[in-house]
Amino acid sequence: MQPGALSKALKSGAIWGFIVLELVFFSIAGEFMSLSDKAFMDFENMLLLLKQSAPIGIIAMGMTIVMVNGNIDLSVGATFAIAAIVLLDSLTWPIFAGLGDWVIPVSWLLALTTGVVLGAINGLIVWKTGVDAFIVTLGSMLGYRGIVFMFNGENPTSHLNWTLVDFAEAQFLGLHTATWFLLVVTFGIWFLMTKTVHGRNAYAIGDNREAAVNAGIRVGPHMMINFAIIGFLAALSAVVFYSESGSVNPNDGQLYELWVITAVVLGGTKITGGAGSAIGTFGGVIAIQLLRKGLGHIGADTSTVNLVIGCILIAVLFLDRQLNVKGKEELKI
Amino acid sequence: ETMKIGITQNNVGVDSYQTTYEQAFIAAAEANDNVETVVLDAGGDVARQIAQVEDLIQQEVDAIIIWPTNGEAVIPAVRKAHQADIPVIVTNSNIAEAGFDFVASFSGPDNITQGARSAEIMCDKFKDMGIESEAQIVHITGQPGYTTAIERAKGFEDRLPEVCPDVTIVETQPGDWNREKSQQVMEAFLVKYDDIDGVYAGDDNMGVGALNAAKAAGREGIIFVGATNFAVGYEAMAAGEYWGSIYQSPVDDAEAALKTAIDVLNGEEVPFLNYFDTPKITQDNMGEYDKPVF
Amino acid sequence: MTALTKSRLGGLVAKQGILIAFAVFILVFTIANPKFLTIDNLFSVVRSSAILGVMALGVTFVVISGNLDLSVGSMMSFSTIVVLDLHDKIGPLLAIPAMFAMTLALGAIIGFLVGYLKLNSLIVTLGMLSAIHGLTLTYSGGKNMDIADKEGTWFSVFGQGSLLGIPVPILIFAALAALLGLTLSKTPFGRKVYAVGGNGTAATFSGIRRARTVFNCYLISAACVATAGLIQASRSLGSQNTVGQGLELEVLAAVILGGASLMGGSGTIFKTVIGVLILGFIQNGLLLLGLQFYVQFVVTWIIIILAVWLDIAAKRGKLWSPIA
Amino acid sequence: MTDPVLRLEDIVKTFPGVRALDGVSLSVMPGEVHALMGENGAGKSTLMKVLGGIHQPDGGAIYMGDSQVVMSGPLEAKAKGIVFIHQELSLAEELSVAENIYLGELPRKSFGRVDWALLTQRTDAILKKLNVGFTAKTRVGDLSIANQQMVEIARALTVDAKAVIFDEPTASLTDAEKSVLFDVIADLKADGVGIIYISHRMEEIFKITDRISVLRDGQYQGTVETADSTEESVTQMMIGRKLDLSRNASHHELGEVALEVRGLSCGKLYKDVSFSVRRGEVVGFYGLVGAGRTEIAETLFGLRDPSAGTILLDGEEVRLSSPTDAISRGISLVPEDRKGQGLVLGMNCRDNMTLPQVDDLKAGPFVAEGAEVAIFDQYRDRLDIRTPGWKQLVGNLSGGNQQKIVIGKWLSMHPTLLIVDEPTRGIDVGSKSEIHKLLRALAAQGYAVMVISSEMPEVLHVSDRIVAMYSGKIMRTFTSDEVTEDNLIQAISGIETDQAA
Ligand SMILES: Nc1ncnc2c1ncn2[C@@H]1O[C@H](COP(=O)(O)OP(=O)(O)OP(=O)(O)O)[C@@H](O)[C@H]1O
Ligand SMILES: Nc1ncnc2c1ncn2[C@@H]1O[C@H](COP(=O)(O)OP(=O)(O)OP(=O)(O)O)[C@@H](O)[C@H]1O
Ligand SMILES: [Mg+2]
Ligand SMILES: [Mg+2]
Repeated sequence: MQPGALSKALKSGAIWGFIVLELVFFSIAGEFMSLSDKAFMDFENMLLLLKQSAPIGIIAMGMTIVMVNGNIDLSVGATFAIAAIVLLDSLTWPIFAGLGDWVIPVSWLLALTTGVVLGAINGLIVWKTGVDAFIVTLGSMLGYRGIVFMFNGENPTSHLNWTLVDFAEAQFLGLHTATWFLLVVTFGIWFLMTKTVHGRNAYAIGDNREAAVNAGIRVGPHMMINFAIIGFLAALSAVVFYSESGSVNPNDGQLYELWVITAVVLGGTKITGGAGSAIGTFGGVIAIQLLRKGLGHIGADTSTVNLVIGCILIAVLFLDRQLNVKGKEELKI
Repeated sequence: ETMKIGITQNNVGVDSYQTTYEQAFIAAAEANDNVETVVLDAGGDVARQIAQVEDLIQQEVDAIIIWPTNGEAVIPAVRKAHQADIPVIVTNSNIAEAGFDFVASFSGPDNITQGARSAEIMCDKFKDMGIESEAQIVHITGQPGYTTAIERAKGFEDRLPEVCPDVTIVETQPGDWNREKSQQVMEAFLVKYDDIDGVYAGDDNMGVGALNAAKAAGREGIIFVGATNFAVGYEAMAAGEYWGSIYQSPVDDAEAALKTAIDVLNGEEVPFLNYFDTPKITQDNMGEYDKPVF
Repeated sequence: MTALTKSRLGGLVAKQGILIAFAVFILVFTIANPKFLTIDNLFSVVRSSAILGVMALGVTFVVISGNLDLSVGSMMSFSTIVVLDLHDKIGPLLAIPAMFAMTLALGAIIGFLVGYLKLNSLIVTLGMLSAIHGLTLTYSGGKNMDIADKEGTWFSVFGQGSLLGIPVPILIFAALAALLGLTLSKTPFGRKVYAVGGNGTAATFSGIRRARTVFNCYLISAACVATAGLIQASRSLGSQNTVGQGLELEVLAAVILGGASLMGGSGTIFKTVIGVLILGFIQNGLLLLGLQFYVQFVVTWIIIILAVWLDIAAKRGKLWSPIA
Repeated sequence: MTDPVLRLEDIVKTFPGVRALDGVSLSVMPGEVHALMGENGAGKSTLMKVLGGIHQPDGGAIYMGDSQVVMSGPLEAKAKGIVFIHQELSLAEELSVAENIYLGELPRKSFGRVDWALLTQRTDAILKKLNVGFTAKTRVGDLSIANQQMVEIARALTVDAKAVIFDEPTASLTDAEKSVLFDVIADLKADGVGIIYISHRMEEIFKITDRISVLRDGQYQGTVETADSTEESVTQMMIGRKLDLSRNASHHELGEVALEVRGLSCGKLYKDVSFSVRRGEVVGFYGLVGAGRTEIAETLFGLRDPSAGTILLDGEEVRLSSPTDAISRGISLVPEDRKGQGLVLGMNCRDNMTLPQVDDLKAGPFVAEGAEVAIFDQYRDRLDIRTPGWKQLVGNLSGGNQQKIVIGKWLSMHPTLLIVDEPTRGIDVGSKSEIHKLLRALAAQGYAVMVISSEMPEVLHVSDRIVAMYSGKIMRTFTSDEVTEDNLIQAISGIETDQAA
């Protein structure tokens, strides 16, 4: 067991408490307000919940390690869109025509590589120029989006491959393909961050960059790897999602960065770095998806949804803080 | 037995057309005792829209109305609804042909025709003014990547050379459906081009933004043509500053979608492509139309 | 050249790296299109940057105090819609103070949550972004808001008027920049903002009321947003619900482009103004070049990173970062 | 004769406006403890940072064995067997003790996994040697500053070092931990490691070092054998003059009781504490780490709510709800942690110094900068703060000079009750005696002064009365006549068996 596991579990406790609260609320409210005869906590519905959490959730795992590292990546939405375009476009490239359905893994690989490269570019700029990651990725959020539009103008890029769709819609042991990916990625990032030297160094760098430098950790390459990881995961998210939907609009993935960051912070990661966990992020992602789903379930209209989501974000934060106060003895700062 | 109808809209709140659409839809549904609705908004996010379709299937609604965020990406989701024997009605902008098999009907405006009609309005006016041989226009499009924006631009750009071959479009830039952005774009155009005879904007919000820029710069005699006649556009027309637009009511749009869904559920025969008419409106004939409510 | 003047020059480059970046690309744009450097165009850019600029002034306080404000865009939509609606209902004279009061109330809520309850400002303001958007939609019923009598109102003066040939939005921006610049650099309050952002604990140990300082920063931010909303409403005398959407990131980009650190404790109003102008001129310059919008995206990316890079490279005296 | 493990030759290093090192040479023999001394800001830390690869020198060379080496970065220095224990804590608070000790070189298993078992085992071995009360898994952020310092020190034991640099390791240690440290140094020495030891505490220097090198204003003053020198001679090398170390025998009249504390408790931090401080009196607080002295100070400064008891200022019962409150009642606190609590590192010297009174220094609506500069100049001269000017960022000052800024900040408030918590941590001998004199002088002017210190000589030197604390309780209060080193130690150590539990 890694150090401080108990205190970490307690600190990310708020999000789980909140998830329970959401489930209870929407189940009860759903009885009165929903059209549907089906309960909110229907098993199928919960399976869907997991599946629908995947696009944001997979990226959020990458954001967790980047934020623990003391950085941020605002360009994930654009990376997501580029990877999707590469995936769908390359399915139709003449050079792959002879491959038959074997083009699918090739296209996947291409898309994932693109994600890694885009992420690594961000990381390289952060490393070499020393410009804050916020600015670098705010810039590439725009720049990468420009690249998206270069592919196909304003038009969507589409290629519906039913083999791919069937794979993406398949269920294995009851769970959807997307869910499996989400779970595997969550486990992978959890493993990376708690068990490996790379992960522990990520905490050290985010916590005290100077100390990490003094201790001889190669901070620059380390951060670049993490940016490559989030690029990879943004692309993986695109691969999983667009295999099913088969068409990408140049605007897709917009605002994903905000949702992803929200999920990560709700899950207990510090925006200043040094603390956070994949499990907490998983909770944050589920909480957001539950909220969206639940509000739809009880039939709230758009302005209400906006209002409620906003207030609830703040409420979770408040709850979290209340759970974490150490009591009266605390220093009042 | 009440009908449960679910709708997933594109991006409510992005402009007043969509918001008015949502309200008109809710109002129309409430006026009908046989109908109950679940109103969802995808916020422009295709993933969220697909999730919403899945949720509606899971909730076992009787029919699903979808205003696609992406006419192709939603096809697999629509297929799922189809497989679950839930009829799907597409509203406002159509889905791609590959999905037609899974859809009961489409109801909405024809954006390509709208663009073409705007070109005709513009051309006719130039002919009146006698400048059809040398007129230069600038084009302000909607948010890049939106089907409506793409289709209107396409309709306009294809039709204009047919009716007015000598009119040139000197530059096209997006105004993002946003009056302010459009005003900035127009300000730059005015600095850059000394001779601008016409402006075509993808909707009246942007058209009025461009108009504001021209007024502030003291440039007169520019012909402004838009689409989706908003109240601001209508007023500017009444003031003689804005030439014409396309009359398109979100209320009609919403009511048509609901009616189509009800018809389908009642087993009535509906045409597959159910366009509602969107006529030209200019300073000349505006008296025939009420001021838009949005 | 003596070593002394050389080092002084070096010092200047180090201090004003961003200013030099600014000058360089003004030069480039002017060569590319001579119309770029005309009075008309300059006025037009500064005038349309004024709205973003006024908001950036307020956000500068928030950022220096070590927090973020992502709600300014949707709050600006709110104040624009409200003042337009009230204009016809109670007249501009009452509408303006009423709108300011409502916007300040929103600012106070955020200030309370972040300052006194010490909640994470990123999430609080992200939440408020959404909540205020919902509020605006509810308030307006989702409809565009337009003043009925556009010709007959003096309300247009804030956005469209001019004084001595200078557009009023520019005057408002300049006056506010001067006022807030002095507040930040010269007054005790400004000093406290830096201290709280630089090291909140040490500030508390020095008897500074941290919560109150943060609260006041959000009030200032809200007041700036209200002013921006006023200019916006007055400029077009009508508005969409989404008029400010997405501006929060542009505003933040301007502030950070100006050299404020997201960690808090550093930045100045002067530099924010430069940041705002850089953004405004980039947008305008690229439009004048007539590049495709997506090429503009890419070029903007490159310029932003180059500008910030130059700025910090000048400060550290080395081009490449010393990070191993 | 053996070769030196390490030789620095003619090192030059300048910062904007400061020539921090001006041709410094130094050599360290295997098995030697080499002291590096000098006033605050003399350039000791800078020299070590050059050696540790953190700064690149502008001139000069570093030799290890026969060959010249270039320390391009900390990684390089570490690879060459140089371990650097920093003056300022350099720890990741969220991580465990073990991870911090092995920061940058966590043991690996397959798939890049951390070998937790090996890590814990190694760490436990080190911690056992250090005889500390925490475990490998404790979060570093939960440790006291002294214990965090011990974690830093533990790093010296992780590798086969050729040379170990200790930059003021004892500044926040108490005697018990100090003696552990000295054992560690003795072990390293026996293994033939070269040790550079920086400290301002003379008694340590003479106890453990073999040779002493002295810097003054970035210039090398020479190296002497410890055995051949005296405190006076070294001090003279450091400051260029003789130092008067005698206590100001200012036996002035004591005034009214300024502060009285009755039965004050704060949860488990301290219980039922009563004492009083009169105007003109210096009361020393002495105890082990965790005795609760800092918490009492924080309570008196409005930073903690007491759970019971009363505080009286000038005979009037008060509730102190915030530092603002406390300051307005004439209380000043020089906090224990200068970086975290005392200073805004990114702010300049002047602004830091006047921060608590910025509201009172006004010319119209603006801060009266002239008055601020005057205050800064006054305390710079009085405390001998070495900085190129008030515009220098505090973060760029040497550790000792930073501490002086904090002291100046609170002295300039002219408090009625001045509380100083470890006031001379990291301060050189010359300035230290100045500060002691200053504290006595303030008392003579009628201030009430509370001095919290873990240095017995300091407490004995400045106090009129000494409060001895143990584990949140006051064990005994001594007057200066009755106190001896022995009875003081006895009072603060409570009952031995308690600690074992
Ligand atoms: N990064 C820096 N930028 C500018 N000046 C610096 C920097 N680091 C150190 N200095 C200056 O160099 C001089 C030497 O500082 P250094 O930290 O080496 O002193 P020191 O001998 O370790 O003092 P102390 O005993 O107080 O720790 C000081 O005047 C200090 O202000
Ligand atoms: N061995 C320890 N391990 C972990 N925490 C400790 C330990 N000893 C003390 N602490 C905590 O560290 C803090 C330091 O105690 P405190 O500051 O009261 O001591 P002090 O008497 O002021 O001593 P000093 O000023 O010498 O550090 C206390 O909050 C205490 O709970
Ligand atoms: Mg030092
Ligand atoms: Mg203490």
